[in-house]
Amino acid sequence: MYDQHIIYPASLRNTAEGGNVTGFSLGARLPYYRGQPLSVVEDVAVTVDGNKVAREQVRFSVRGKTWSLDQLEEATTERWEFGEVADILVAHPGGLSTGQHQVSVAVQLRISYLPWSSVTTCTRQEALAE
Amino acid sequence: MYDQHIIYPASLRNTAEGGNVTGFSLGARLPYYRGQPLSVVEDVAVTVDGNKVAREQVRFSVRGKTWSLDQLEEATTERWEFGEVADILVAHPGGLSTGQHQVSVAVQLRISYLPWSSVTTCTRQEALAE
Amino acid sequence: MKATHQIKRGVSLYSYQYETFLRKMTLDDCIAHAAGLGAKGIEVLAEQSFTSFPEVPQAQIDGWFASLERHGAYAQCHDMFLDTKLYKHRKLSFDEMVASMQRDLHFAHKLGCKTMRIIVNTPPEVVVACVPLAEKLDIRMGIEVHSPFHFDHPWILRYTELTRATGSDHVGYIPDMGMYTKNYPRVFRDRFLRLGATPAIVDFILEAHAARVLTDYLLMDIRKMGANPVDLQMAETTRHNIWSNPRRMLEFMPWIFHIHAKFYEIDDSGKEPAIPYEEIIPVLIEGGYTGHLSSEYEGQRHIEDAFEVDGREQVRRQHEMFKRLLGEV
Amino acid sequence: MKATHQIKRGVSLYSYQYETFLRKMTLDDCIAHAAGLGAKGIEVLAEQSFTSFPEVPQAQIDGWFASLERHGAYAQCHDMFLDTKLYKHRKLSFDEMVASMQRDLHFAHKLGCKTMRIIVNTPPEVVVACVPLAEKLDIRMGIEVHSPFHFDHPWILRYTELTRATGSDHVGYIPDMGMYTKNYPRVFRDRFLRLGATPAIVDFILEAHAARVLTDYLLMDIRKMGANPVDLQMAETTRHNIWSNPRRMLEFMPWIFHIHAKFYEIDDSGKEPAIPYEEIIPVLIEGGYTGHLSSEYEGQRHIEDAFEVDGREQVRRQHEMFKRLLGEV
Ligand SMILES: [Mn+2]
Ligand SMILES: [Mn+2]
Repeated sequence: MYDQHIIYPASLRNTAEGGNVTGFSLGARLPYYRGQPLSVVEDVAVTVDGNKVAREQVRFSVRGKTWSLDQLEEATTERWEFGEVADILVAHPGGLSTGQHQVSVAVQLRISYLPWSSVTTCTRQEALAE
Repeated sequence: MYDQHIIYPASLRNTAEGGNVTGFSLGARLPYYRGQPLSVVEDVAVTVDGNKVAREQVRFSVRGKTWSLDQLEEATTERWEFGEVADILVAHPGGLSTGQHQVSVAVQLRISYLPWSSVTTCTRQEALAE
Repeated sequence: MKATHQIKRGVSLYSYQYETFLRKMTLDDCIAHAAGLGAKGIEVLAEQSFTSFPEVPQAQIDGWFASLERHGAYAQCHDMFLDTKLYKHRKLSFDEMVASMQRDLHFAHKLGCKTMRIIVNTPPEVVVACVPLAEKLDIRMGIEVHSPFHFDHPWILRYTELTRATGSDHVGYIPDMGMYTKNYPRVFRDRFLRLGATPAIVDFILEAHAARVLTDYLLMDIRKMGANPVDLQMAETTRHNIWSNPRRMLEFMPWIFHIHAKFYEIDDSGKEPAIPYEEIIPVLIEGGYTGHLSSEYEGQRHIEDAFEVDGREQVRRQHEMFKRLLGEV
Repeated sequence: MKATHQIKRGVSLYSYQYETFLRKMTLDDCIAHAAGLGAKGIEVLAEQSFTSFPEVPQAQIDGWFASLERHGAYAQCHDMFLDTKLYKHRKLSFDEMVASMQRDLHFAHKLGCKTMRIIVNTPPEVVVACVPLAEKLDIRMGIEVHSPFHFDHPWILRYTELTRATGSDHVGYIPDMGMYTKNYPRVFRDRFLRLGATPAIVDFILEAHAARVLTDYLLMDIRKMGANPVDLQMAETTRHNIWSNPRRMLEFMPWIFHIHAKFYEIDDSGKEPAIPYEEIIPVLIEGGYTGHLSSEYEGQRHIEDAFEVDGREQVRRQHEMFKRLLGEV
């Protein structure tokens, strides 16, 4: 559910540290009908232009705090709220080229009352915002 | 069920036609609690000393009639009765050497009220009867 | 204690399948053993006790009646099957299913059976089409309500809707007590352990069955525990061996013609560890059941790899239990 | 026709989830819309309508009460969830589950809710441990009997056994009408077709659902027909969207505190094609149900890929249907 709404429109942009473009980021919303503790987020798999980003390269940030995907799984008292746009940060020296990119985000959730871990995928063409 | 009783004990013997040893045969019983039409027998897979016999090399014979495994699947009005020992004939020029052989027979049945086709396997050490 | 009910005892020759398969018991031996326990009502599977079904040689039919007479027993139930998958590439048509079922009604009649078990995968429409013949032959047909089905299962709801609409008292139910699997059968557990199930996962499955956890949840949990294929196979059996409420029989009692007294094991204390007959029989008495408790021993396939199968002793033990629970002793 | 019953109407804000997610509706908008339909009893999912649960900022609590008052509505039901899988490598312990459920009871009380929905995977022992607090806070807790569970499911049988043993009138059931899926939901069917399901296999699945065929049989049949992964996914939904007998509610009516009026679509004729409310509501009236029919629109996820979602219109239509079936018009 909410597949098409995971990637927040027009949110793809390069990120810089100390003047150097060190990666890119995009907004993402939880594909579920209510907020969840971060620890149930088992994966946020990012693929850009067909290239799967290594898990270790991905960071999740919300309300000023940032976690690696492994740290996310320990964050039992923090939340990804319903409809809240989190930042998905990808370490990628030099960032992305300007223009259109095919971005795919697959969110895997460990929902307690479901007898499976749901994986919801959103794939969009997004232009790199200036 | 009846796994261990599929292969009829001490029934492994070479078969000859016109004085030439052309194969071997063994007795086999239906691994089920009641007789079945032959057409539900989807496979009688024979393996001797680790060598799987090709489906086309196997013949099934009961009460004087003989079928290939493909013909068996069309025989809707013939039966393999409960506890009845059928002959499984394998074309194998020169037959088997005397002495012990590891023989394995796997019977696959299409039982109408089961939501799967059951495969029952029997593996025995059998000496070639003189 | 004087019996305050009219429940009768019988045996399905299914219980002696292993001995019959190995040619240790003949049809006559089976009937003799059952009758010797006071279980006079005989239930028969044609494809187990006869050959060339449905064209069974007259000699075998004559032998059947001779044995019944010799041992003071009587024909009670014919177990009908429906070979919907007779043909590899198509299912039987509606007309073929009706013809097949009518063939079985005539055969049941030939054997002198008063009831016929309808295998549960028989479509209700086929059963309805056979009601006139059942009434003509005076045979009461009952769908076997067999786990994972139960009286409130949608398949059985539809069966009830269509059959009750006929207004006939010759169509009803033959419940199999396997749908009252209160405790996971020990003989299942032990066989899976012999096959290589992981002890810690086996215990987890037993706890889940006792807690009535949904099979789908159980499968997810044990996969996370590193379940092997045997563990998964054992967990899957919880889907097909359900617990449900024996008191649900009360609403359907007027149309319960016969009962499959399924059992996997009667232990040395004379109890069936998995199926609570001490809870089931009082419900049957309360509901005024007048049919048979027909022993259906099915432990063979769970112990044959490691133990001597003794259908006679198991059936004997079950009838000792029945005599006690029915107040015959 | 004068209403001869005391059934009330309400809305679960779950029905407006899509608009809430896209920030098209605020909490106040949701309460206003429901109240405007005469559906005064509001059901709320804390993690949908508030943030930082369970430490919801007081401003949001105050906003909740302000909206209720502004629109003449009242708090009816808090939907409790149990995060048994909060931790990756272990389940919540018994004490942690009890603490979690008591946290929800206090939160329900803070919101002024009179009933609390217990998510179905909550172990009955945990519920029993919370009965004293529920009585103290005067909140009636009901396990959501949600497909594939039903009143005669072993999990619910055990729940009934343990909760009735408490003798409390504060623990019971909140049945979700999704267990009365009489006809396969069209919105499911159409979405699977859009996803690439094979039309001939889709028709086969619809016939199997109508005939109440066991899911395991259906899966085997369609595999032989060459089913693709989408076909298999569609067939699997028949396991989780069951038909069962609405009249089974009658036996449990004294302990049915609230009802999830699940629906996937109200068509242009004002009917729910999959769930027969015209059969369900007469049973509720017959049984003397006095609680709420709480709209739980769940069609969004089945149409969002191809259609505009309009929760408000769907909820409005359902209440038009309820008014008709409840004799309010
Ligand atoms: Mn049975
Ligand atoms: Mn619900």
